[in-house]
Amino acid sequence: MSSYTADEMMAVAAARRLRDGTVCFVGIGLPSVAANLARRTHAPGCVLVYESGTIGAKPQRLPLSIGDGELAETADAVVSVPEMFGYWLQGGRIDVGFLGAAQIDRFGNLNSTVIGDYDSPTVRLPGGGGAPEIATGVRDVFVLLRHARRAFVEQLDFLTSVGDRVRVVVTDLGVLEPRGGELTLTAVHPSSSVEEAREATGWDLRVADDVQVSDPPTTRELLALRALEVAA
Amino acid sequence: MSSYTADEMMAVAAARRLRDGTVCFVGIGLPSVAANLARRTHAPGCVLVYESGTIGAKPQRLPLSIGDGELAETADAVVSVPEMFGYWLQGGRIDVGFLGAAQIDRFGNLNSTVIGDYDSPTVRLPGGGGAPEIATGVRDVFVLLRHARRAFVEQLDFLTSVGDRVRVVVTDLGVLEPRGGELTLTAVHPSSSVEEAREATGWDLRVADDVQVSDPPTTRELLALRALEVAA
Amino acid sequence: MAELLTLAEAVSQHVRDGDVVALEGFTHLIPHAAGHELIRQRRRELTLVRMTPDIVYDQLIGMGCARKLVFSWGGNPGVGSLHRLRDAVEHGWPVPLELEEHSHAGMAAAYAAGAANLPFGVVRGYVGTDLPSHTRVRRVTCPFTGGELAAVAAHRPDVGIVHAQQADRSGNVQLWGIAGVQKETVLASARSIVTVEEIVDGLEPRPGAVVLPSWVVDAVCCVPGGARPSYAHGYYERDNEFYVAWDAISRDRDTFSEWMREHVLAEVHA
Amino acid sequence: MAELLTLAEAVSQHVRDGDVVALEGFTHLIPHAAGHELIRQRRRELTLVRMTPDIVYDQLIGMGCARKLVFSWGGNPGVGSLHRLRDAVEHGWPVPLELEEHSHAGMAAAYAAGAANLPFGVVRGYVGTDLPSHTRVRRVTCPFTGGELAAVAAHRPDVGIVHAQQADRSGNVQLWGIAGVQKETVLASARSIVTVEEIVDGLEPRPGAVVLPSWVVDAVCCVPGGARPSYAHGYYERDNEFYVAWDAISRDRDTFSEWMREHVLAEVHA
Repeated sequence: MSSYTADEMMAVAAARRLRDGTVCFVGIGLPSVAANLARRTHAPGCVLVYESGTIGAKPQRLPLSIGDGELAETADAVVSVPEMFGYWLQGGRIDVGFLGAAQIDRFGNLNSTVIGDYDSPTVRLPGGGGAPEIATGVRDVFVLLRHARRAFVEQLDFLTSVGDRVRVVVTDLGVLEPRGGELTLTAVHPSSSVEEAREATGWDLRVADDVQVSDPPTTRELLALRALEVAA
Repeated sequence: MSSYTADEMMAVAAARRLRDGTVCFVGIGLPSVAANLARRTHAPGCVLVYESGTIGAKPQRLPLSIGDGELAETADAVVSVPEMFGYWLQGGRIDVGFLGAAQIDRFGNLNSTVIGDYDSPTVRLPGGGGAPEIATGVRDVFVLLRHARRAFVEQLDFLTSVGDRVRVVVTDLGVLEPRGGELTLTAVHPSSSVEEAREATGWDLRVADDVQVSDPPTTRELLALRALEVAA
Repeated sequence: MAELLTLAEAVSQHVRDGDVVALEGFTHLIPHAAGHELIRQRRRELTLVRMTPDIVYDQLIGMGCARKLVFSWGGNPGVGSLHRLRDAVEHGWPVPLELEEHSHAGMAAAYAAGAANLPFGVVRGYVGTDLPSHTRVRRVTCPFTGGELAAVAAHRPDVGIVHAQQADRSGNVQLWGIAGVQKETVLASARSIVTVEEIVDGLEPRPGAVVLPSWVVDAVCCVPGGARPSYAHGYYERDNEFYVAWDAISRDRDTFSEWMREHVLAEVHA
Repeated sequence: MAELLTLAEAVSQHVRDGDVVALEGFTHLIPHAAGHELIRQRRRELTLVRMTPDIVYDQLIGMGCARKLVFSWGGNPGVGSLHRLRDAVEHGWPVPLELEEHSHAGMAAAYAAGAANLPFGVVRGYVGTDLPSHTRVRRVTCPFTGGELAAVAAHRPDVGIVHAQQADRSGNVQLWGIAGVQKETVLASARSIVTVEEIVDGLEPRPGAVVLPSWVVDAVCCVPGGARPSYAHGYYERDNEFYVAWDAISRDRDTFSEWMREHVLAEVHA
């Protein structure tokens, strides 16, 4: 049980930060894994809200899309998309929102729109979706992003979502938190190092004096995580 | 069957003006009687929309309030009140809206707010409710109002709803329609006369050259009307 | 998470003198019992908000609980005037009542804006009427078309109070039938109280149901019959005779006061 | 009143070259069959509107039906990029594609404004991002608080197209499960087409159902499986394998064109 992947470490590190009873705005992929893992371990009262309109969804397996039928079937309520973004997200009722991105800067600002110039892009990304409003509508933004120099950049190609409410960035190498207005490495995962994180960051990464080493996933966490994945 | 009340004549005269398939925004009282009568006689496809949110209600008995449970049970859809006023009324989907009032002027403007001065009123009326938006949101406004000098006034004490879309005013004495921008008597009911209508109007009432006499309620109309009332 | 409280506890904990309080219910599920508890606890100087103030607001006003009414239609549906409302407006009895008057569309948009955490709602309306000079409505210009529309300030009551058919033991609420503006009222308010017909083990999904998760409600109180004399779809019918009877009860100050003493103030609520 | 038409008739009667067309479906009930009919009838110069353009929009774009895309998230959910969308934006193949890009909240507010016959919707958002310089969003000032908010122009498509589970013989439509912005799409559009899984004798009320009365719909077409490879709650599941397979099919222009010829253009629709 002691071996685990970098993705598993990311999911576990993110899940641990969700307190019981937290209302989470969840997207598909790692955020959904993390939030569902939290519900199955230390935070059974964690409330999952998917932007497709399902409030209080309790999926048994990991949904493959935010509009998975099981989300509607197990939800406390299903609302329209305009209501979800108006009354629920903009209404200020969500505690934590998860975001990913193609690029992040030292202030937590995110780009999920385009690489290169907007009008003649190198890579046209899918776009902001719900991210711009998640970034300003929830109390705390959690970013999940694999650490790489092309992702952790000095200058975004496009600012899709503002970083004001980013409280933590969990990567496959460690954990960054805003300290004095700038993302600072506050923990590294057991398989990584401060040096590796610095190398994978496109700016001169600040490191906290008290930088921690993340606890590796426990057996309970890994069992719960793999049970989720097997079901899916 | 030849005897009938003035209210019955009003309801019948209003009902006759509803074509089959018309979507009507209906309030309680005479408008509800007229619309339900139309559904039971010449216009079975008339769609009743009540401001409480019930769309396509098909009550067997006359509802006593716009929120009557039977309206919800027989409706095609029940929507929230914000949706009713936003997507349906303001959305421009309603053909005919019925209005009553305490006062009307020659332009079809209506007062349902106050008699006397607003700040120290002689009579504080219930207020506009849905009327201001019905007056501007539907294609055609039908006004139902008993004819009296205190109601048909030279000058409103308060303008609650604008008269631009008033197409007909049905009273217990006759029918008024806008001609050249001013409400003009176009028909009198059999039991009434042009003179009586003039007497009961607080301004110098124009009378159409071709003023008609309303057909009295038919036996079929009266039977349907009384069946509705008995059920209620 | 909603706490399960008695109605007396909920009103005592959540409603203060001077609060802006919306007890909503559009012809259905009108929270009469909660209004009576406000009267028994002698709340004063309230700003009462409601699209369609009817009997329970007449009672609150007649008992001197309110200093201001924000509304769009104040009458006894199918019967006539609210005599206590009229007496307060026309003669200042028992205390003067300030009015802020809207149309239904304006009130609905104001609640919806409040629920969506927007400072104002936009409606086509009010134009050409005398309402704007007597209410809180301003003009807003469409930045695309240049067209002028009416803006209403969002409703953000201190306390929203509604009645529903059911809650579960965790405080999740479900109501069905005509749903009015109850969802918006709860979501627009800083605090909320929901009275329910019954507490059930689980909420069964129903056509047309509105669900309010426990985490957007502050207090849930089990008050069977809490909407009477209005109705609760699936539980009891509207007491139409009482609406008619209220006309005579409320017409005279002494008759009204005596009736309230006997039927509301004397009532001891669990 | 909605007419019961074949899909070919409905598209032929209601969709013209150059129209603004919204085929909506938020992860569920995506009107694939209707999109294929647009392709078969070789509609050109369309402005395509959708919050979450995915495979069917990739197909429409790759087949040269669109000159502009109005959207908030364009990807293959859980898989990656839309290669035909990227090819059109990055290389102008087969024709250049103009983008008008929003956030989900902005798109949802724009549909809701359109449905409510308002010229604009108001959202908190867009502030501080690079979106405003690349899209149709303006500032609006709250006339009460002086606060600045974002205004989005209402969506008023020429044609709104959605898929639902059922219609009755009069053309009343019912859909359930995740309802997305389908109601708003139909109500905001000048004309509307609804494809359905089946025509039933009567619509049975269901929890969470959205009902569109016949008189707000122009054409109803019975197209069983019309949402495949997306899903229809209660009818069939999402074909997740096809979403994955689409990545390879769409990556190459020739492979894509061949697949479309074989699977869409060759298909004769009733």
